[in-house]
Amino acid sequence: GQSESSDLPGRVVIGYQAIPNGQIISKDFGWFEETAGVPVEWVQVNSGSELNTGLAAGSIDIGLSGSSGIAAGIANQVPFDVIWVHDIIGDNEALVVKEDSGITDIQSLAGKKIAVPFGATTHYHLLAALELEGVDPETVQIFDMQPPDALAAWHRGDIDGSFIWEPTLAKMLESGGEVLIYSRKLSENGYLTGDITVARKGFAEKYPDLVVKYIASEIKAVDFYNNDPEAAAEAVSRQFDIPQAEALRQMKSLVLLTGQDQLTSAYMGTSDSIGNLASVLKATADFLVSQNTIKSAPDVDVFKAALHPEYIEQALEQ
Amino acid sequence: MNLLELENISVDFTTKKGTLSAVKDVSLTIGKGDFISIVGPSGCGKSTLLNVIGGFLPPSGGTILQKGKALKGPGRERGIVFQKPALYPWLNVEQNVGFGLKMRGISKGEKQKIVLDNLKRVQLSDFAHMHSYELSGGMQQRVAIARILANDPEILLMDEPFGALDVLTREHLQDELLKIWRETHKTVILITHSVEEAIYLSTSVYVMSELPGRLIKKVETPFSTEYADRDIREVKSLPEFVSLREEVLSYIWS
Amino acid sequence: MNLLELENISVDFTTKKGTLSAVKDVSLTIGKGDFISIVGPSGCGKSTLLNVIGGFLPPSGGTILQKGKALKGPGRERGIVFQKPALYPWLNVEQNVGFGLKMRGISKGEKQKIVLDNLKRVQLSDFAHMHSYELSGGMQQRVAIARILANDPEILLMDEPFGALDVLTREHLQDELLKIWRETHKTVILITHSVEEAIYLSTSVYVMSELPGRLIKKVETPFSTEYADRDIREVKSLPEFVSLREEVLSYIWS
Amino acid sequence: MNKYTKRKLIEFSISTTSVLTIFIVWYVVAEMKIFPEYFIPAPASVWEAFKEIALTGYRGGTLLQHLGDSLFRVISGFILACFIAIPLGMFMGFNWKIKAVFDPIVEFYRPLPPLAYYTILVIWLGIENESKITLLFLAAFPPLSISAMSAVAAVPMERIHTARSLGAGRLQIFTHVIFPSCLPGIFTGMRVSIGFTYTTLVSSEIVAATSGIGWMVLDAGKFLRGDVMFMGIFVMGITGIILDRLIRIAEKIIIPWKGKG
Amino acid sequence: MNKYTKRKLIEFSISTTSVLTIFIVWYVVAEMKIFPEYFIPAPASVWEAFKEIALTGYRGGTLLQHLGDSLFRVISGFILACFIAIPLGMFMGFNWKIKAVFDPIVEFYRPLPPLAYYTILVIWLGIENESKITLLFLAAFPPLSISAMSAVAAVPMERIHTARSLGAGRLQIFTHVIFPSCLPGIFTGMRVSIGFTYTTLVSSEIVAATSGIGWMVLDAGKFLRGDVMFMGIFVMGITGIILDRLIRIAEKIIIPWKGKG
Ligand SMILES: Nc1ncnc2c1ncn2[C@@H]1O[C@H](COP(=O)(O)OP(=O)(O)OP(=O)(O)O)[C@@H](O)[C@H]1O
Ligand SMILES: Nc1ncnc2c1ncn2[C@@H]1O[C@H](COP(=O)(O)OP(=O)(O)OP(=O)(O)O)[C@@H](O)[C@H]1O
Ligand SMILES: [Mg+2]
Ligand SMILES: [Mg+2]
Repeated sequence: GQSESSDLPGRVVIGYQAIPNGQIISKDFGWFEETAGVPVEWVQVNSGSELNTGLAAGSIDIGLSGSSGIAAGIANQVPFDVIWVHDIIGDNEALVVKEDSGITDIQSLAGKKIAVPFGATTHYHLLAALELEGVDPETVQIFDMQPPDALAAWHRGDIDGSFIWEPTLAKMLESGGEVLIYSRKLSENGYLTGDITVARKGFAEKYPDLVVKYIASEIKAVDFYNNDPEAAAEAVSRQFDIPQAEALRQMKSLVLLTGQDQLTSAYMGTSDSIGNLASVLKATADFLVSQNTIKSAPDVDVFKAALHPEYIEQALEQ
Repeated sequence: MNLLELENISVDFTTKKGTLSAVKDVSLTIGKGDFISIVGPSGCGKSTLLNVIGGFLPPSGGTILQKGKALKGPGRERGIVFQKPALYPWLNVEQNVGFGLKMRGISKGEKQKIVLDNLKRVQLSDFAHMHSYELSGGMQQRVAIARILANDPEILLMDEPFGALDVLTREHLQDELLKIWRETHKTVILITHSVEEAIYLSTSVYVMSELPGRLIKKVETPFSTEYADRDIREVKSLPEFVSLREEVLSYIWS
Repeated sequence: MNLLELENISVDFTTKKGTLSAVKDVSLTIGKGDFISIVGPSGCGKSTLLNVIGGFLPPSGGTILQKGKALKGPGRERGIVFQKPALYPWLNVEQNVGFGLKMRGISKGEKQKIVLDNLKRVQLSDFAHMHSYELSGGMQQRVAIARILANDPEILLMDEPFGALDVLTREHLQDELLKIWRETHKTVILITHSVEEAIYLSTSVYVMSELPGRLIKKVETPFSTEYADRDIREVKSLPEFVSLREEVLSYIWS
Repeated sequence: MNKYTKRKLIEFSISTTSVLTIFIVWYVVAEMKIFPEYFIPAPASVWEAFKEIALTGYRGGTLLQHLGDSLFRVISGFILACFIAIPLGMFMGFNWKIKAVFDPIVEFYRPLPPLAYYTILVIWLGIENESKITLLFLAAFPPLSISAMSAVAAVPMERIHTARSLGAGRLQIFTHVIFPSCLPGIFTGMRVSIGFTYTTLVSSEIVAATSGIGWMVLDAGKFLRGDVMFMGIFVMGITGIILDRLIRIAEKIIIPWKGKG
Repeated sequence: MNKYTKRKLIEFSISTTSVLTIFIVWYVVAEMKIFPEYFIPAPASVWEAFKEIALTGYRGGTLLQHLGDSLFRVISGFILACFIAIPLGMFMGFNWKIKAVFDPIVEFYRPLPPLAYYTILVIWLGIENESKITLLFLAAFPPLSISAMSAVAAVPMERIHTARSLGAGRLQIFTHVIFPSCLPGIFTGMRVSIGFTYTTLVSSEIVAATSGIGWMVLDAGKFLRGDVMFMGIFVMGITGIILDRLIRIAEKIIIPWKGKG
């Protein structure tokens, strides 16, 4: 509920996910609250589609999702602006297979059972890995499973592997698993995945200042992490009720980008020259179309138009 | 104008084995203040006929007029005591008796008075606060009677109301009914298996045939009007009473 | 050894308004082949007493022995006709009557024969395939009677079994009951509101007092045994019959 | 035209109007484009999706295959539950000792969300149909056992007393008196249960399914395919109605005496 | 000690034994460590989690706060449904025209999984309690309306006839005869409904919640905190039992005449 009359909304609703990145650090310290001047409410979202729904309903103002969800959102004209890249997925997502499954490389996945949460970044990466190696996805038995269920199936031996994230990834590795490929490797090959923050169009147009302030708090969080990872992990461990060492381990597997990093051509780019992220998202969307999961993907210009590095630029100026 | 006019009323039921004709070509005219009784063999269609008059069962054939107009559905002016008393288990005796009064929005004080009067009438004053499922069969029947009497309808339709009562209670209620009838000039249609009761109470007794039920005989009886000052036992042992009873019984037995 | 011995049986009910003593200090000895009737005012505890003998209601006080052993719960040897016939709506008339036989695993052919015999006995042969909810009140009562008779119990407990029947059917069933009793030497306990019926059928009539119910009088009657060759109407109009009836009535009225 | 068919006709036209109204509201809302197309797709695109999926299928299965897989799961779970929950519920109503054993267990798991304990089922039963059917079985169970138990408590005592005096044993009373007396309540429970089971279908197809109408809806949801979602929801709604009607028809045939006891 | 208390005692000890057996099986399975600790945690660690979360809370709320939030949602949805579904169901049983209007709608949405249409609710009602309570309301609705409708069909005709001949109008018959006659069926429906509503809680707390016991269980699942999950499941199970008991007690008090009609 934003009041139309004043210059400030009644409150700001921020969607977060259970990912140990800068957002959680800033949430823990209340940095956005300090500057926002309005009440801030944090809600947890679990998937890209949930975030898209919340945005379309007008009940989430700023929120984060994996890049597949964002690509699907842009393709479906969900009214949002891309404002920030939280992290690039590195070693926190990987394709794990059982040591005794006989799988040695991507090629030998044919005929095996692999679990992956459909629609998630790992789903995209699994299909990308298959494509990269020229394996027909039809030959692999791909199951739709959320991480806990995948882990359960793993223990029973119902599946041979899973493209999954932390903390499930670690648990699988502990119990007879080995990594076939990390997401980092696929990102390097052009199949970039990451967690991306968007702002609802209506919100961003009306309260650009708040968006800038939010970005500022994110920038502060990344800097804080880079300066003092231990303290940052401490904050995350408070938020997620997990041990500090575990938080640190998970954070290290992510690639957190500073404000300046984001403005490079590899990612957001600048408002004059939009970065490569647009093409990455376009490629993701095209890929989803080819998998018949979304109907169609628009032109790359639409993706470019969705990227708004100007907020980062303004935040850095301050 | 007659109060109720039944013309060629027939009732058919559809059962698995085809149509069962329960009431056939019954014509009957009932004037205001009449007290008629219907006797007949078990399963001959008496309750069915009463249900038609009550407005619960549309007849398969024939017409039925009330005060000259086609009778449509049940109404408060026709109070009915069913063969099986359908008391409301969630109400106690007092509340069951006061049900109709409550529905009609009678004030609490007046309702209380009427209820107590009628409970006294059926000799259940001591059981006002009991629940229907805590009553004996005869007591339940009496509550059903009190419930209708309390509602003071113009026409009383009663289906074997005293069937489950002992001699003493039965005689008491017969007299109460007569008293009410005489005082208020209600119209009563009574179904009974006791020929004695029929003769003692009514102005005319109808004998119904076996299935399909028709009215095969009408007998006028003078006792309810002309012997009003006499005691019930005295009347019932009068030779003219006994001979009328024998007469009616002979129609049934024939 | 006596078939049934009741000693100081009392039954109390707990109601909202405290304890209600329904049966008090009833002692009664019933020998094999006895036919006893119980008469008494409505709500005096007759059905309650029958429920105790039936084994459905443990008495609050006193002991009850069957063939010298403490009576425990209901049993097939004590067939009971309840005041309200509890027919099974999912069964048709025939199946209702054959219920006990089916439970006892009687062969189909034999069952069929017994059922038809008993339907004939209660004059419902034509209604074998109807459902209980398609029957009149009196017909339902007759099905309940046929159901128990078909089951051929040693002791018959009957609670106003003929209450909803017309004179003719009633007399027919009275005679049928007498015939069965004479032929099979069953023991019968009958609750009735008809003093005439009680005297005509039983070997002894017990008069029960008002609440709390006690047995206040026992009257031996000779008609069921000594007048077996006479017609029912003849017996009922014998002067000795009429005078015995008046005697029992006088106990009730006193 | 007799009274009965006339009434049926009126009934039908009222129901049709009521359904049509909803369609029109939907059409108007979709036309107004207040919400993006993938949340409230136009009727026409839902119809397109239906045609497409009915003919060419969705991700490796035709609509009929998906529906068939789901119905198999739902009906297996439901029938299994009927065979176990109804007798058990009746036993619980009949004998307080049996009730004391099972009541705490059923009462405990009953309010638990399938989503919360599904993982544990997967651990035991794997990712195939076994765990899915078990989940649906568990969903179908409580409405059946509760209705059966309550129905037993409402059986008029006289029916049981009569049976006992006719020489019926405890088991016979159970099967020949209590069971038929409970049928009206049991049928109500079955109607509630089948609906409940159907709503649990999606939860059961959350894990490791690549077929099933519930999975299709979920999967379409993940990729913002509103048309497919709506289509799937329609198919679920209509098959749900059909299942319910089947039970209602069975009820009419089996207990024509309902309310006439 | 009278017969009644004696029976209660036996009942209690049987139930306790039954529950204890399950605990022992759990303990043994956990001890055997067939499954990793995060799937089947030991009773002791669940107890630890309980103590910890009861005292220090889980992600920003104490156990009581989470439970309170959830109960508020469940009870609001349920009570709202009672007030609407029970009268509506009765009207539907009473008047076939009303039934013709609403039956297709209720029957249609009834088998739909909350997970499938929750998105649409969020679009309309946002991510706050409104959409959550509406979802729970929709879950609570069908068992109530179906039970009420079936109960009306089972009311003995004589009761209605008697009332009419006593001068009761249609509305009066409805409130004074049909309604009380239906109470036993309605209570059964309420018991089924509250359980069902509770199982839907997790679905309702899947979207954008940061509090609630259902959310806690889900969230713990993400972090593979089996101890917290089990603890949450226990709390849900036990509060579910309590809600059900409350309805049972109300039933005992309100309709002591059940089965005695
Ligand atoms: N709903 C019904 N369906 C089919 N047949 C019915 C129905 N109701 C009554 N009948 C039949 O109609 C006939 C007349 O029944 P009714 O109840 O009128 O008899 P009655 O004269 O009142 O008998 P009783 O003195 O035993 O009460 C019976 O043969 C009965 O079987
Ligand atoms: N379940 C019960 N709870 C409380 N009181 C009861 C219960 N059953 C019967 N009573 C009371 O016990 C007394 C005797 O009832 P009972 O049914 O034995 O009478 P009855 O002699 O059979 O009468 P009737 O001739 O009217 O059938 C009545 O006053 C009745 O109110
Ligand atoms: Mg009758
Ligand atoms: Mg009695």
